[in-house]
Amino acid sequence: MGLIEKFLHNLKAPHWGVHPDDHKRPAADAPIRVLPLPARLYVPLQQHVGQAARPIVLVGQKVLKGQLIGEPQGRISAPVHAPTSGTITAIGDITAPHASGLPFDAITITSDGLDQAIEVDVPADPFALSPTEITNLIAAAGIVGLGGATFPASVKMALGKRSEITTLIVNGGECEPYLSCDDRVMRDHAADVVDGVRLMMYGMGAKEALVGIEDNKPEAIAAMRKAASHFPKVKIRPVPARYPMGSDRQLIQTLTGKEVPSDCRAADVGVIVNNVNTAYCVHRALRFGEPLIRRIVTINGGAVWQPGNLMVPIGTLAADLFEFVGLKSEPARLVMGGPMMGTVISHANIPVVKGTSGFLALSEEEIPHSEAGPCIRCGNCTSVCPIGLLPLEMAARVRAGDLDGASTMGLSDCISCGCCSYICPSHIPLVQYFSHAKGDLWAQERSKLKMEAAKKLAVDRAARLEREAKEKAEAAARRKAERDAAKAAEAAAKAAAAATESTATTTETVS
Amino acid sequence: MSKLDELRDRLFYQPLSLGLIALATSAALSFANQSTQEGIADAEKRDLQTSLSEVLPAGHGDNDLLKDTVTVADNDGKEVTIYRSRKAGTVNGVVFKTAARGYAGDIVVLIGLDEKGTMLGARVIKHQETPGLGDKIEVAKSKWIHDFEGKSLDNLPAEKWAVKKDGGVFDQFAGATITPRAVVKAVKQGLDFYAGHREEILSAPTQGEAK
Amino acid sequence: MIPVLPASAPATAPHTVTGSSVTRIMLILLATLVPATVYGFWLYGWPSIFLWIVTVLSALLGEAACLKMAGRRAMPSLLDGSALVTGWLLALSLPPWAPWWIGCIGGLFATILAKQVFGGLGYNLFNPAMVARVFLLISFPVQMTIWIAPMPITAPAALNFHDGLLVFIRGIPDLDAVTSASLLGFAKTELSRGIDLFHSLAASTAPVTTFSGNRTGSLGETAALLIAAGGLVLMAFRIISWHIPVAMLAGIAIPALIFNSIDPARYLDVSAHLLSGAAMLGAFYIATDYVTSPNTKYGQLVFGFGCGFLTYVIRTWGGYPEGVAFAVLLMNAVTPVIDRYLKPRILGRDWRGAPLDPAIEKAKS
Amino acid sequence: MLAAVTSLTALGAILGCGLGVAARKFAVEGDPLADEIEAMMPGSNCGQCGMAGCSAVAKAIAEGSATVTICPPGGKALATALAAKLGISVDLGDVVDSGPQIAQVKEEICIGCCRCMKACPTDAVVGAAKQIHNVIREACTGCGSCVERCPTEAITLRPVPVTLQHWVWPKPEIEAEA
Amino acid sequence: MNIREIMKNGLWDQNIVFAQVLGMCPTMAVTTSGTNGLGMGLATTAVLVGSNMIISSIRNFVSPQVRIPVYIVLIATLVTIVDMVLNAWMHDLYRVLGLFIALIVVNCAVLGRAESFASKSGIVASAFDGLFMGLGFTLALTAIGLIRELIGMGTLFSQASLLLGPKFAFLEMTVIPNYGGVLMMILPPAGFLVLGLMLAVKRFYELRAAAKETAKTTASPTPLAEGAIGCH
Repeated sequence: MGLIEKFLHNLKAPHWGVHPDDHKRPAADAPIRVLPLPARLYVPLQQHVGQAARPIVLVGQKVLKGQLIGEPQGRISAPVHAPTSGTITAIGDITAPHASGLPFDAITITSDGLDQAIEVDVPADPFALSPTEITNLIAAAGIVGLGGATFPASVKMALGKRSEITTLIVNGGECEPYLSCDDRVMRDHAADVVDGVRLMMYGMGAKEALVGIEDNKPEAIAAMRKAASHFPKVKIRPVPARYPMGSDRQLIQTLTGKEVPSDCRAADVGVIVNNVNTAYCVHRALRFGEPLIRRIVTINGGAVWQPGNLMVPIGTLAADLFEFVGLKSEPARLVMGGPMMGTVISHANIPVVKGTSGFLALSEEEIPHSEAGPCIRCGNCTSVCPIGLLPLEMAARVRAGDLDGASTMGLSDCISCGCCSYICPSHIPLVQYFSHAKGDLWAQERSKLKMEAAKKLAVDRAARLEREAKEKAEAAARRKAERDAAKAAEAAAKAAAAATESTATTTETVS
Repeated sequence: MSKLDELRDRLFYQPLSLGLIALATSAALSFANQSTQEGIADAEKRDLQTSLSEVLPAGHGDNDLLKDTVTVADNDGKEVTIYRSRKAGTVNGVVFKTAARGYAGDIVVLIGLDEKGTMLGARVIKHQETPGLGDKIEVAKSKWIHDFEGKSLDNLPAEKWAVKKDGGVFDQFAGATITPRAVVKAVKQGLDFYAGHREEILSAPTQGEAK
Repeated sequence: MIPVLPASAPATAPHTVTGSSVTRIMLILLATLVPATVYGFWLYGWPSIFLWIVTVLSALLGEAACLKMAGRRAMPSLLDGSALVTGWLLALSLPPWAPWWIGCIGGLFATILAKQVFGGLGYNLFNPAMVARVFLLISFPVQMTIWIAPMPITAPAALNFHDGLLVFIRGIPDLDAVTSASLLGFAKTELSRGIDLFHSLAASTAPVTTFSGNRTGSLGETAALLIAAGGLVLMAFRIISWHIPVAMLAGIAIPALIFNSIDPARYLDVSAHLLSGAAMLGAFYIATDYVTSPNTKYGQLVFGFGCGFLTYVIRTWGGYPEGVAFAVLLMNAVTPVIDRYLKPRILGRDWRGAPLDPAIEKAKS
Repeated sequence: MLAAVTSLTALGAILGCGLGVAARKFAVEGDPLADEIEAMMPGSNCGQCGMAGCSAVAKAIAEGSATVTICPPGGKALATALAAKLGISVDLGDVVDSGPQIAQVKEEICIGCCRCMKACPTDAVVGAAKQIHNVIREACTGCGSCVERCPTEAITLRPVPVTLQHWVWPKPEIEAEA
Repeated sequence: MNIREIMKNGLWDQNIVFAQVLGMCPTMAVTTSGTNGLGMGLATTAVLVGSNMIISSIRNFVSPQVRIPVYIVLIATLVTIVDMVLNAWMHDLYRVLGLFIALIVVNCAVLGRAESFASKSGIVASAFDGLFMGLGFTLALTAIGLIRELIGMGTLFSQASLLLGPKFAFLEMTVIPNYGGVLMMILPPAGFLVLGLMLAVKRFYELRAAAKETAKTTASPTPLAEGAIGCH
């Protein structure tokens, strides 16, 4: 690029965000490889936002590929399907792909090697179905947002239908360095992605679809343009490559100029964002009846021999993936997701879930080592924050324990993109401060709710005790009254009897 | 005690007590004022006399300077109080204040002249110059102010009434030129004033004790 | 092969490196100061070199002593280069032939009382170099206002190493022979005598504003253009943004332009103001100090303009001929206020922090 | 002189009058602080503090006769909040805080005597005579009233288990700050 | 409260300047030299003793509603009378102290003692409280003044003979001859600077004392432990 061009390019680029070294190639240029079927798969029941699925299989039961093994519970949830055929050998704990390293429930399937699929009915022409039927099929296929948010796709579509969506934004931003699973699906399956986009548009009643692709993926842009050339409603829109362009609020603003109000969802401004891989899965589900049981996962990092993208069944352990691509050296850090927002995992016995975009095995040179120093108030974090927050001020408040102060500065608006931590010359773990504060505030909120509930219970109990005491007293009084009445009646009877005797005589006498 | 407590909460008690205290204190103050008035006046008179005598050589006059004053308007119409020193009834010296703008506010100089207009002495009596830099004009800090003694408009031409940097005869201080310049200017102004109103000053009848 | 890593506290994202660090920032900053400093050395000879060395070493010593007292490891904090920067900037703002103890006291004061007492790097409210300079100026007005006419080190009349050392330790022997006045000081003195600028600047002894910078002043004043060039390099490296320097120079230039056009006999012109004194050093290196300037772009514009405007006010109507140090310190004091009120707008919220109206956003297309 | 004395005396009298009236007019009644503090207390009236219910404790804290660390179920979090409310600094080093706790019934020991059930201020223990009791996690405040009542020591307090949903990122520790 | 405790409070624990940080106006204004600090301190002590005694003696008759104006009027009167008396009959001393005396009225420490001690205590205790609070104030002002004077002008107790009489001329000394002076030190900002540093020193000393105290209490079982080690 010439100097002037570069200058103009800089001028046009958004004023937020950072531009980390993307490390995407050569992994992005290698075609997708299919992972040989692993012997065991660990399918977690909670692979989505919302309530975990409920297992509907028993240990020892045989299942077929695509068979429902966990059904959704509650309003926001998603089903889980068997990624291959085999036997259920366990239902229990496995380490979650989460920074805490805590376990969660998963169904273990020992593969029978046949990979035999269950019979399904495939609609001849999905566009002949009603939008609601499309949504139901997507829900049944267990499709969730594959960009990492893992919000159930059907719930999102239903939400969109309620608030008159005009635009479907398809997120091909993939701004995280190292990752290329979105790039790859657009290059290799452009027509399928476009088909999925059209199906989603139809399902939610959107008038147009904008596919935002960062301009550092020219091949993907070209492939998608070609695939979408017959469909004028599907527009391919290159966007400047800048982290975090793949964040929905940023992408919406760049593509439509709309800002999502901080207390609203994207749907409230008539927009819904879905990932390109989600679109691909929608296509697979509606055209082939294949539920979400496999996905493209990027394996990358300095410690990897053959970085690239793999088509992987859900539930495969990261260890199997690393074994397949081979490791050059002992990795210094294992990360699930991209390097900017991904979570570090303490070991590789962690299953691929629906939201896993990649695993990184980073070498010693690639990871930060510096100790955190004092803040020099350089303001870099402020200038890169895509939300317009003041990370240094918020972190100072969190450090001082003033969580309320941090909240009033907009802690809840923070998207944890990591730009501030990345740019900080003092290497202050700003995002960790914010994650800590958000978690702590949430815990406080929860304990407050619990305290209120407990207070109500205590009041109810006091009322109950009082009522019981009163009832007891009443009962006692009643019994006493009854007894008295009985006694009185008895006495009366006696008296009456006596009287009768006498009256009888009198009556007799009277009569 | 409990009766006092009860009393203290009554509404009339507060104005009464505060009023009594005010009465007592103001009475004490007026008593103190009356008994010290004379002493204070004496002391202040002594103070003025002391500073006046500093700019006149000892035994220059034999009268009470404070009782022989004359007020003359200068060229700007401002009244200047002049104290006259007499020897055997004849005026042989005058003392008055003159001022010029220094580095930070006015510098007031008290100057003493003989009847011919030759400097007998000068003292800076009020200034706000930077301590350590411009305060060398104080007699306590430096002997510089004595340079004026014996000089007059006759024995020093007008252009020489300046600091050395401006071609005059008076020293400036390192780092501070404005302050000595202002003092020289003030003294020169005083001499000019005396030269212009000499007859008036010497012949006017005394106006008695300065207020 | 299943790699198993030790389970400890989770490392936090991001897991990738920038290469940016405090040390790197400070080193680039120092590198851009080198040309101006070397040019100053050439103009003022050995005494200025000694003064520079003593000032920088004192600043480092003060920092190290405080860190030791606080029970911290001195090395990592010393290596961040911030004390070096403080000492260096202070040295650039001193009269080049000031005696050794000026540099010594200044350096120690800057790092101990202006920085470490507040809690060290990142916690000081005021720019340490300028606090030290103001302290020196008020405490030792004589030594701090003796300026030397430039005499290139290669000139035959220049002092050799030995004589330079003597001047540095014992003071300047023949003061009147070498002293000169800085342009701002000269103009101010002459104006106070009632001589207007036309006459005073036309006089043969008057210092002139030349772009080569060959004139009386501190190291940072004479080399104003080299300083500005260094500042541009800093901008290119994105170590400083343009906001503060441009706003500060505008803050000086705009009133200078107005008053100079009203009465050129009483008010110096724009170029004299911009190239004299510490205007350039202040705009590019002093006011842009991260710790003591606002964090947001809007805040930086206000801050910079305030620095410039106050500088002009102090130079023109104040008690001292040069006002950059005072102006920067005054604006440092209001930095927290600026930061409090000039915040960036949060995405999805209006300027007051209330969420935007979804209906309006929805209507946009 | 007389004028000065008289005027000063009159001024004193007038001001004294004004102050006396003002003191009556702006007299503060009641204690809103106690109510605010009561709202912060757990409200289960468990009695572990030795006082008669949470409102009594709140009054005592507002008056200063009880310390902010008096409430065991409130723990360190409540003590910190109360200290902030009252604007006092408190050394919380002595407060034993094992974090939030809940009661747990050891099923193999429980004899189903129902004593704990009756003691629970929030009705968090469910069960029937001669049946193994159970604790409803959401309702238990961890006050420990039941623990003392259990004749077989089948009820114990244990920290609320950390789950994936409850885990919170630890606060970063910066070495340079120490 | 015994006199010992009153003394300790006044001189150190609740020192007006170093612990309560009251009376900052006179502290900053007059501590340019040791002599000035001493003079101001002594004048304040006199007023403190007087005001404490008067207020203590009328404490039962003053209702709480009007107590503040009563105290202020009394203190102001006392100060004014002292001012007049000094001016009339001790004029030389007045020329040194005159400037400071009016400042005593605005010294909130005087009102503070009236409110917090004299209004609740007996006359004798109040007199001693005034005395030791005043002496503590004197001590602090003199110390600050001496430091500022030493660094600022290189002298100690200059002009002490004017304040205390010619017999005290021996106090006046020039520590550093031909000293150029650090001008900043005799300007108001340095008052804050020196006060701040002295507060830090006091705090440092107290923290160290507290640390020693805790070390002593926790260290008491160590001989046993050492003995146990010796057994090995």
